[in-house]
Amino acid sequence: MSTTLLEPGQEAGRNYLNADYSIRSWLLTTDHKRIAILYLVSITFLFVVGGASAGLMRLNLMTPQGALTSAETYNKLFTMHGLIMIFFFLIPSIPAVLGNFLVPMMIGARDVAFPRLNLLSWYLFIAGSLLAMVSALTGGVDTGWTFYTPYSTTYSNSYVVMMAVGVFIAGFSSILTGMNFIVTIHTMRAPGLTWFRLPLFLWSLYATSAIFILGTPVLAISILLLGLERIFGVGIFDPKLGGDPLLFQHLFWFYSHPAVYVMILPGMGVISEVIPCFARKRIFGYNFVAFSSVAIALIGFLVWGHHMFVSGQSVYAGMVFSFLSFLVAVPSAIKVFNWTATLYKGAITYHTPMLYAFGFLGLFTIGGLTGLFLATLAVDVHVHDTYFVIAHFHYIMVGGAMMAYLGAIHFWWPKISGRLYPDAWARLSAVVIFLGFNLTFFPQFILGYLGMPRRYHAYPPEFQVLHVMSTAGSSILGVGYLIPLVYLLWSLRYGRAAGPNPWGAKGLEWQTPSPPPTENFERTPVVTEEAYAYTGEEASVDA
Amino acid sequence: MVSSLPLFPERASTIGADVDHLYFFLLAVSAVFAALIFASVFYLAIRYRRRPANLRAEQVPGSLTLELTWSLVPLGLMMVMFFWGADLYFRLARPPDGAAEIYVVAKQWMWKLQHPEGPREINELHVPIGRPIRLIMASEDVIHSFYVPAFRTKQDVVPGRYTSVWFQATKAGRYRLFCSQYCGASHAQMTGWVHVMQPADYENWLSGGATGESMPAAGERLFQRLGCGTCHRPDGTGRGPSLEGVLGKPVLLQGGAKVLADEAYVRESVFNPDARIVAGYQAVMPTFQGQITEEGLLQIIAYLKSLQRGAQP
Amino acid sequence: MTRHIVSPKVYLLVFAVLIALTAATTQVARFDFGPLNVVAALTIAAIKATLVVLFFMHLIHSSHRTKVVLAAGVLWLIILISLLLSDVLTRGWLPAPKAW
Amino acid sequence: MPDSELALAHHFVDLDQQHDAATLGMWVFLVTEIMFFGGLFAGYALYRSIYPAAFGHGSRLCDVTLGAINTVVLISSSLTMALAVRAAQLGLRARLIAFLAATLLLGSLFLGIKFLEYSHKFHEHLVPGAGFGYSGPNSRQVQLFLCFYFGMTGLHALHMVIGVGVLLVLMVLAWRGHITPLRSNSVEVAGLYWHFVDIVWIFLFPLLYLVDLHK
Repeated sequence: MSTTLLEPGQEAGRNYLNADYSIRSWLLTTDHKRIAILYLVSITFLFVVGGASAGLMRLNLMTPQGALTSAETYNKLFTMHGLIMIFFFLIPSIPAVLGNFLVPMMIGARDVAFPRLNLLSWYLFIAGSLLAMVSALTGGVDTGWTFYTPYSTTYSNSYVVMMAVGVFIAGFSSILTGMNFIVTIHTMRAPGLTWFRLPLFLWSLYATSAIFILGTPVLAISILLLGLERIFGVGIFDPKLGGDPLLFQHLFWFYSHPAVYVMILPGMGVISEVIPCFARKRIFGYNFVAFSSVAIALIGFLVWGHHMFVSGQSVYAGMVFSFLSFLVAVPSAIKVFNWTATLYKGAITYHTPMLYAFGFLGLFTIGGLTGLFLATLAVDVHVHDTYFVIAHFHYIMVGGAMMAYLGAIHFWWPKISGRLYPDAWARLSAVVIFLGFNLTFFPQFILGYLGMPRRYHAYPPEFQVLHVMSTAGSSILGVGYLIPLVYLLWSLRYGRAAGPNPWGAKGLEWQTPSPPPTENFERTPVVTEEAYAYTGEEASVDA
Repeated sequence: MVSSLPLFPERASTIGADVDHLYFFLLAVSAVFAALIFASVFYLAIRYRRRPANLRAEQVPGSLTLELTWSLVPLGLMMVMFFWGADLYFRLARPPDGAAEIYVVAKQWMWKLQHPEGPREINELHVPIGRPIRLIMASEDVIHSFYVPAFRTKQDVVPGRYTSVWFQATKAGRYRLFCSQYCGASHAQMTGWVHVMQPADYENWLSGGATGESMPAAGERLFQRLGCGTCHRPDGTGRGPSLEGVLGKPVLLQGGAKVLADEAYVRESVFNPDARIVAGYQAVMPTFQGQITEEGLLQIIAYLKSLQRGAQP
Repeated sequence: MTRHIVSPKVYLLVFAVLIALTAATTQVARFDFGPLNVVAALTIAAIKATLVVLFFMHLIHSSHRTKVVLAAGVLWLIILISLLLSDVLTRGWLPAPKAW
Repeated sequence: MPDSELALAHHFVDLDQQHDAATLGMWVFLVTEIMFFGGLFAGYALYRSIYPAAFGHGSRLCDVTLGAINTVVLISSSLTMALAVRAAQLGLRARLIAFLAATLLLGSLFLGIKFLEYSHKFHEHLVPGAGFGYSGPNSRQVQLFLCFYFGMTGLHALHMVIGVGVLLVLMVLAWRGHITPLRSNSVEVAGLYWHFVDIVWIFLFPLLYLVDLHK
């Protein structure tokens, strides 16, 4: 691992980073690559805030009586952790950072279809997160990220409306991103780049954008109705005035379940890019993996009722939603099997992105299988709203989406920054994160079936040992996440120069210099071969 | 002080065994598939790692049969999970006939339980072994959820309507009761105990303690105080229909519709009387929203049920 | 792609039909068909909406892709409302025990 | 610099690609609008199926004639908008400005009538919230109907106001001659938006005004 500075001659020529150093050129940019960097910086900060609130929660749960924080503070912490991590980190993470950076480059275009709307999307995101942070700092919200009525509309006396407006605005940020990607992928592909030669990362982003377009507006209207109900008390969700609290749950989950597919689908897209590259193999069953992304996005809209099996929803509706929830599991299974089959007869190297991909395969499998427990009506009655659910969705979101996000950052970092990071440190942090994660969340499956309810700031003493294990795991996980922050920033200054294609990967984005010029391609490239057309002996940086 | 490390919850209800068997089936299927994937990933990652003897990857064509097998086999297994879970859920949702009824009122951060025979309890519930118990639950403010892990049952208590859950205890002992739907500041303190007792002990407990007035009696007293009897005369000649023997039977409405008179119908008729008008009567009844507490309405319902069996309270 | 220029006569014809349908839906509502009233009102409104989309918004001359996008929007609205109503309308169906 | 160079944004390959992107972008935006209004329609459907009688009483509080007039006004504004788009594509500047003005006028007329209806309901204390004074049966459910009445027509009126603003901008652009046959995407896209807002009203009119005319 050389730490010599870049020789002056080697400094990359004019590129999107050194094109203009003024603040104004960054804050008013319409270059999709710079907007991606703006998103990268803002969501990293928000991840630290969300992670800190999780750390405090875990520390509070070290003792059965929850001695660290009061009940109100704990309720505000878990609400903050949920809201920040979902709306302000996970949903924008891969689409807004890597999607913005890579979609135009992967299809041979100079920029997304509506560059100005892309910048507006970032400003809406910043406005939304500022509102969320202000409402947190001035008093916090204690309704949970789900805002269930009538507590959120009538009984909670915290800054619900300010936070709701923040989430409302951030919703439009993802609508604009979704619009941009759909139009870009439809109308701006390079000649020769047919739909079935598209990288699978773009298939997954296309499916994610469909969810943004079809789902986010319903979240916007339910948050709007929540605000109106809380301000005017007119009875839309208030049972004393004839309203039905379940209407809010239906409208909320209509978006919020597809939102979990928004968080995992881009991650799946990343894994479909990383595994073929480091196994030097064409993806196994390209069509099946591509259509699985679309199938997950579409069927994902039919299953939201499995969040409401015990909430007073009718028995028959519960059966319909349970059946459909099992259908949505099939495409995910197809993807996992296809990734595993891609490894067969490969020439596999264990670079960091590949380690994150292996981690994803294992943890996403556990997450997906435990999802079946929650789709099974009778078992969900017992484990609903317990730590079993917490463990399930953390295995998907942290074990799956977060691992894929880190894998993606490490895979495309040379292209984004033009520098290579120290691979030994990177592999170490991947292993630390994997171990810390499992120690944190596996005990929670056991806690869940034991009956430990979620959102409890104090709990019966018999659950203490499992909670202490989980807290220990969370501190290891916290440290694991800090290490990449250090060496990636370090690599900006001292990292070795990465050539155009350090991993020997296929894809148009690797045919540009690293970091790429502002216009990506001098001439629009022409695509002649399939996606992942690996011959098997492409050389990688340290081959 | 590390008290204990339980890894599996106690089981104290008839349905609990069935739920656990389904849980073990799910665990088994998951373990098999997880092992299959972990093993194949490990093997392939090590067997086909890049090393001098294996510098070149060999491209492999896709295979439709493989794709179909690993879609249809999981789908088949999942259908087994679905039907097994749905059948159990249907049994969970439908209490057996002749279940003893206990009334539960949830309010921000406590459980108030009333036995028809009279005893009232806060955060405690005494029930006998061997008899199906049906809880009829109402909430005074936000959504709560009645959750007894040992019985493997859970049901949200939604304000504005009645929800019910049933169980039949099989093992004497003391089991934890949780509120599992977030309901505000002291959500974590809204817990309690379910005491399952032998039938004899239960009878002693029932008659022993200061039971106070039975629910039908309290219901009748409230019925008279609110002047319900002036319109709802037993012979049906008043401005309101007779309530003798109404509960549990279908009622003919204006416009020819028929609806079953259950607790929800009584609640709607008291809080929102104009919604459904009985055939042959006018919509003159004022709403009692805000004048009757949740407990009061449950007492009136118990009283109306006692008119059923003709047994004077 | 040449932009299709529609003659004003087509627009005026569609306009007339729309006005007629508005009058029709107002008249139909005056009779009591019970639940059929909602069906009639929504069908007429759907016909009017289709006319506006096909002619005023040029969907007839638009690409296949645009038609799929619009169809997806309408279908998702139907998914939201139908699955929501599937819960609401079947809440009371559970066979109550014949306890009393 | 020929007009086509002026029209082409830097990141597009040619004008057709730019036109495709603009129209597809607007249609995708209209899908988000369908789902945005869809949440309100879903709530309406739920409460109408639970409280049919109350929605009948509530609907009779709305003035059907004003509603019908508004529907005719909005449909005619759709006609003039369609003609405006045609004029823009043919480069007939005077006719474009005339039709844009007509659409603007009809849109403002619609908002005027809407304002009339709202003030009428204010005077009769029919606005949900503290000052609600409806004495008839099912008053709480009628208030719920009026919530959806004000929610849906209010959101629709907000979209009308945005539409009127867009029309003003287009008239200024047309006046200054910026809109030529090759650069008429903006008018075409505004047309799509305007027709969509008209379609929303086509559904709102029967659902809010014609629920129970036969009693």
